[in-house]
Amino acid sequence: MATLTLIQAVNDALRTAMKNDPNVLVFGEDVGPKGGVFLATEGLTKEFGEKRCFDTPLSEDGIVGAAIGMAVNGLKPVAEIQFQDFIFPAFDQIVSEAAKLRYRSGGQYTCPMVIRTPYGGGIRGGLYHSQSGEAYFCHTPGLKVVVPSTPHDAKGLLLASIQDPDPVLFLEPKALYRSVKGEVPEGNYTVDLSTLRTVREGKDVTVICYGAMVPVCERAAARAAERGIECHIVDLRTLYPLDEDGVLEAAKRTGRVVVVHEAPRFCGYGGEISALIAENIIEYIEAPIARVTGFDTPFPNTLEHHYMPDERRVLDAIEHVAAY
Amino acid sequence: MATLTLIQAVNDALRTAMKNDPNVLVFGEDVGPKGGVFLATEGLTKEFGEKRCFDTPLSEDGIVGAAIGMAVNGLKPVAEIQFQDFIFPAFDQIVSEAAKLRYRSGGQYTCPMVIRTPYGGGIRGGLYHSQSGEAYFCHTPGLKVVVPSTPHDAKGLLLASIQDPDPVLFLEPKALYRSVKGEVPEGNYTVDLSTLRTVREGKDVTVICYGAMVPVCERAAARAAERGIECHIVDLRTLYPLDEDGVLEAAKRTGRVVVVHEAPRFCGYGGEISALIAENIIEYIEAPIARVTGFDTPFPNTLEHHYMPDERRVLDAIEHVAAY
Amino acid sequence: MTSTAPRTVIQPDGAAKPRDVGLSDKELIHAYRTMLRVRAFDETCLKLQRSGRIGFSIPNRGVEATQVGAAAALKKTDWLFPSYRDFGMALYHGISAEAMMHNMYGDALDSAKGRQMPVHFSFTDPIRFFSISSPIGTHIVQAVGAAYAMQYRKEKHVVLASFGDGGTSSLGFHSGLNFAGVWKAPVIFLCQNNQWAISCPSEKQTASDGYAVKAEAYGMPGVLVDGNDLLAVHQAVSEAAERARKGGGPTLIEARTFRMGGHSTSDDPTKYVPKAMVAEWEKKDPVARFEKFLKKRKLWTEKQREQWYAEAMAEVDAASKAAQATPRPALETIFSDVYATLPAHLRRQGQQAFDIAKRHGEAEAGDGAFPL
Amino acid sequence: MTSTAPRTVIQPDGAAKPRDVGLSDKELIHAYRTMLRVRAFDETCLKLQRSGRIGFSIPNRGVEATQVGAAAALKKTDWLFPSYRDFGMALYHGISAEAMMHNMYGDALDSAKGRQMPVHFSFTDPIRFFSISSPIGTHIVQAVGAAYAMQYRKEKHVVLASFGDGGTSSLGFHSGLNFAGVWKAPVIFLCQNNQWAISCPSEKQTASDGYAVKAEAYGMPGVLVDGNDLLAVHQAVSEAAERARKGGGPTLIEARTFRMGGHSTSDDPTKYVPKAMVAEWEKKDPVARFEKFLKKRKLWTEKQREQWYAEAMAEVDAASKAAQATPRPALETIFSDVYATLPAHLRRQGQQAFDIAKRHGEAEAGDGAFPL
Ligand SMILES: Cc1ncc(C[n+]2csc(CCOP(=O)(O)OP(=O)(O)O)c2C)c(N)n1
Ligand SMILES: Cc1ncc(C[n+]2csc(CCOP(=O)(O)OP(=O)(O)O)c2C)c(N)n1
Ligand SMILES: [Mg+2]
Ligand SMILES: [Mg+2]
Repeated sequence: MATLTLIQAVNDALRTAMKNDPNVLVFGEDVGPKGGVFLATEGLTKEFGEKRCFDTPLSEDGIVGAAIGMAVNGLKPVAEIQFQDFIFPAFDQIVSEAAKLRYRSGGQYTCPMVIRTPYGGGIRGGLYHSQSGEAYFCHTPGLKVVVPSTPHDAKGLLLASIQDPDPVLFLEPKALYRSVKGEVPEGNYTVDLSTLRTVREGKDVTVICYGAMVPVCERAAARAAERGIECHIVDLRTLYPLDEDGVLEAAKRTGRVVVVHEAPRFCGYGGEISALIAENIIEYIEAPIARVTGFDTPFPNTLEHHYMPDERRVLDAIEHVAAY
Repeated sequence: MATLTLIQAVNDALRTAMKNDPNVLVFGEDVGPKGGVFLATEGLTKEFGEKRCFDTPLSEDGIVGAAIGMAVNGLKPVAEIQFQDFIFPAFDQIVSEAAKLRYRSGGQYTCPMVIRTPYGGGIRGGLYHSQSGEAYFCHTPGLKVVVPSTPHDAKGLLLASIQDPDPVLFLEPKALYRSVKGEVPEGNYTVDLSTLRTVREGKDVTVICYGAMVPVCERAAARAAERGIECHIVDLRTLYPLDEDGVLEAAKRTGRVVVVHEAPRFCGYGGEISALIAENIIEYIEAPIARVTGFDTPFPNTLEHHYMPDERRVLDAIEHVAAY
Repeated sequence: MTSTAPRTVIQPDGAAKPRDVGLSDKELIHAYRTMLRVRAFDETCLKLQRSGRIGFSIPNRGVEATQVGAAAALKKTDWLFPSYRDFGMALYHGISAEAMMHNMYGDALDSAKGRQMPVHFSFTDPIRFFSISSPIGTHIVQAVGAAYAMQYRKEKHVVLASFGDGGTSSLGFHSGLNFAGVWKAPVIFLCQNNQWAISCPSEKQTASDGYAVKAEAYGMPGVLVDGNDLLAVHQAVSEAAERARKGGGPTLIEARTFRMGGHSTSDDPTKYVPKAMVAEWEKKDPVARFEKFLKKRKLWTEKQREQWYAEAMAEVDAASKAAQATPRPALETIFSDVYATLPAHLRRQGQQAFDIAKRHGEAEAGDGAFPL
Repeated sequence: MTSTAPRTVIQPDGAAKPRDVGLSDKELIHAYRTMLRVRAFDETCLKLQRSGRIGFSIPNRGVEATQVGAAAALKKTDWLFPSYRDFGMALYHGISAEAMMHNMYGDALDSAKGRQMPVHFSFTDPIRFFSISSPIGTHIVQAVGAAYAMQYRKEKHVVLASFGDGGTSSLGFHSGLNFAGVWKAPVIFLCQNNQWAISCPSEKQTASDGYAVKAEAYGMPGVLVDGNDLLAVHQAVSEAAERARKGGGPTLIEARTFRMGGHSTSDDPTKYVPKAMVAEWEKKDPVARFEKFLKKRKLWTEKQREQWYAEAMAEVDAASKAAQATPRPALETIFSDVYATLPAHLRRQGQQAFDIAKRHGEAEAGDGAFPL
């Protein structure tokens, strides 16, 4: 097993998938000779040729639309959107087309494809290089939405996504691209797309998070532990369809819940988690279901450190629900 | 006061706004000589000329993009998107541009504009003429999202939206276009964009709804009343920014809450309502916070009557939380 | 509208120029009978809609030659990415009127399982007739992806993407033609310029001199053809297909025609279509034009026509009766096909739907157990 | 790439053809000095980025003549919808290096209040320099809406929308040019074809024969001009502006030039730009070319250049120092300008942010009371 960064694990997953299946193609803006703006696709054009890893014109609508057609006709496209902020020109293709094709055709046409894209803040990218748009996609039946937080999961979830028979949006926490390292098995393996991961066990407060917020929550939990509060952290990994039983199970454990994400709060993904709990197991709940999220504003630039949930804000919430 | 249908009230609002302000323009697909596919714009080209009410090419991206430019340069565009299902090609313009312009320009450029569009099921429109996409937009800071449920509110809220300094998405419940009638004052008046409307007072169960679900909930409440359960119904009207105090107030009244919408449940608007309550006033809550929503599937055609929340499903939920 | 005249094959006197029209007598008759079947299907659907049997239809009158001429240039191994107004392409390639009628009724035998509105067909056999979407233009770029797959596997097949004049303003048109140009993908873009996008006339749709000229923006040939001339459309599509099969890349074809009816059964065209325009195009009727040609080739008589039309009507009638006798789709079709495998939350929601239906004695619920 | 040769005004010997270049000596010198100021600003930003003072910049070297030539054709009452690589348009029209530098630092005096990345300028004075967005192409169609407003009010102003070769693939390009054509809107589309969209070369961007030919698809004139020839660009934009002011509608201009640096400070162009290509374009340097012309007109000496360049450098240095001395934006700028009026939920969230900042002793929080 090699120790890889998260971005190296993504690269490894793509290479593994391309080796195993000649129908796997990788394309998007600047993914060819340049290797992608974050180097996720480095070396792939050289190794697999430019029919299999190539640059496209500057059109996300085109990238996703063409990927759908390829998938319908037997290929396994893995399209890159350079930043998740730039996925919106492809919104119609994703929401109206990829997500609904199997359904509307009575199962006659399907589109097994993956859209990979870096999301989230922490690189001083301002409004348009920092957003977390998961809630937009998790409200769209027919899509799967996956977010890794470790190199191991990044590779295993990406390989599972590529092998999945349905369209998967694979959101990569760019803040973790080079800041986390971990052991990554060689060759092909998959991480199941329907179960969450328990990051840490604890009896006092359940913290529900994903992506770049996982290490933030881990740090907050470490500080809470110093104050005698034991957190139970789960990393959702697959946001949609969600491992609802796993979430309810984790929430029941402590009866006190904090949900954490970077995206704005209103109508964000965290609302669904709170609602699920309030709808199904309210009798177990002993405190307000707290959310720690980005503010309900666009993403700022210079002051992004005040905007993004950090361990201080998560800790505040943990203490609040613990003390309730 | 005239008695008008909801669609007539919309037409009346547009005519009133155009009369009062020469900068108000109406455009979109088929809104000119044809008067719109639902006749919302009937007669406007004739009355105000084709520089003020006109057909555009078939591009929602173009309609909204151009509207932004007009708004930036002093006009008051009121753009129509023929069905809300067709708004997604304009998603980038709405979410990345209209919603963020004031913020990103430090307040130097703004876009006071309205996008009107019919939403929701009930006309046997299948996947693409039935959707309720409010949650996509309510997760987007900088936008306002408004949904009327009566002719009176339709006119007053639309006039308020046109006068608002920020971009407003105005979702019209097409199922109610001709099925509800009501008294509508003549001339200019506005309905405030920041307060919900109490539809019915009651002490047992709070029902939170909007748009086409309001009459459904009213019917369910009437049947619940026969069984001795008194519902307190609020019509949110402005979904974003939400009258949060009003919602919490209404929920506190009964401690038992049912949230109703047509859109799919997962990450839907209802989740935010549940989460708000579970976060802020959980100590008042005496039952699971129930949601009655569309299923987490695309919108079907032949079986739409099984898909859409109806008074039976709402009543089930009311009885469930009342008995808890 | 355009300064250039559209290509034609059938001359005013019915003669073909060139004489070799690239279709055998058998194929010519099949093409003709297909047009009659389109008319029969079209007229029947309008009646069914008016009588409330079906909810919606899309008139095809006036554009039959474009659809059938284009379809006749394709093989069964090619793919179609059609629009909702392409009855003729389906019928030409052997999709039965009954299969189509099940879709119009949205019944249990509809290949789309009653999930879509009428005319949103989806078939895989005997030709890939791709699932029609309501959003305009999205399929144009998808067609390019499908064509890329053929190119990648070195197949000699082509894809035909069919769309309207309004469709050229869509995003999928721009990205589709752009990508196809760069990739030299084996795809034929057929713009059926029927002069209207619902009520929007071409001069409000674009300022360009017709639609074929838009090809230059994407580095591909653009061909303007008389859409009411079945043989001219066939010729243009055949040439484009041959070029594409040889690796010569995509072509944009504009078939200039006219939508004789309303946009749909919900539309009243008298509100916006000038009467004189309708009268003018009435004279150019594509079926009558083809009859003139067939007659000159001694392949057609008035009597023969009557018989064929009666056969077409009988076929469509039978199809409609069959669909009418078919029950609604089963309740579980609301929940299936969202994903390849039913996820847990949909199983729960499905069971809930069955419980309610059962409680209210609705037939679809059967014994009330969710069957998936 | 294109078969047609781009229009030029400055001849190899420095002479202008036509002799009357449409700019006074004073304007010529202002244009020249603006190019020097672009260079000074550009080079300074690259240094500031390398030393970690600012996070990001966008090299402008090589494209100065296109920017400045185009800007010189506009009046202060016209509007600019620029791209992030348009330093010259801002500087030419009197936006100060200091105002721009506050944006590069994202400080409290940044007109965008430190919310955007560097180079995402937004100004209203002395010219409408519209707020730059990162998403490519969205502004192209917005520019058309702004132009419609001018037309509607019967103003004789024009809008210039500036974008790159990559931008032609965007949705906003297609809808923007299409709407402008139909509306005959007073807008000039300036495609700065610098041959690259980050690492994507033009032949992978489109199969068309250059970008000017795309005009035909939208029924407007397309003009190909040498983008390294300031006077040729000025001439083409002036003609287009004049036509637009007279109600003649939009024009698409392709200015063919070359991006001499990387896409941005995050980019390493040696990975994909052929060396020979850089060498070839090095010889076509737009500043040197304009100097040749000025020299022939006796408006330029080497010494004069040095002085002007030193002045430009001093101006930019001072700007940078001023920005560096400016504090960060106030904490409340996270919450203001989302709406015209602060809604209740943002007031609550803002107060929360202030509470935390105060508790942790962070300067921005002041006394911890949310001031809005
Ligand atoms: C994206 C989108 N916007 C709007 C509509 C509504 N609509 C349905 S058909 C149509 C006109 C299409 O015209 P055209 O492309 O010329 O095809 P035709 O109907 O004439 O065959 C419109 C505007 C839609 N289906 N999709
Ligand atoms: C919609 C969108 N997709 C992708 C990007 C990332 N991106 C930023 S600049 C750029 C290339 C732009 O090239 P071009 O239009 O030629 O302008 P240039 O940078 O050469 O001036 C890309 C792909 C973006 N900003 N917006
Ligand atoms: Mg048409
Ligand atoms: Mg470029």
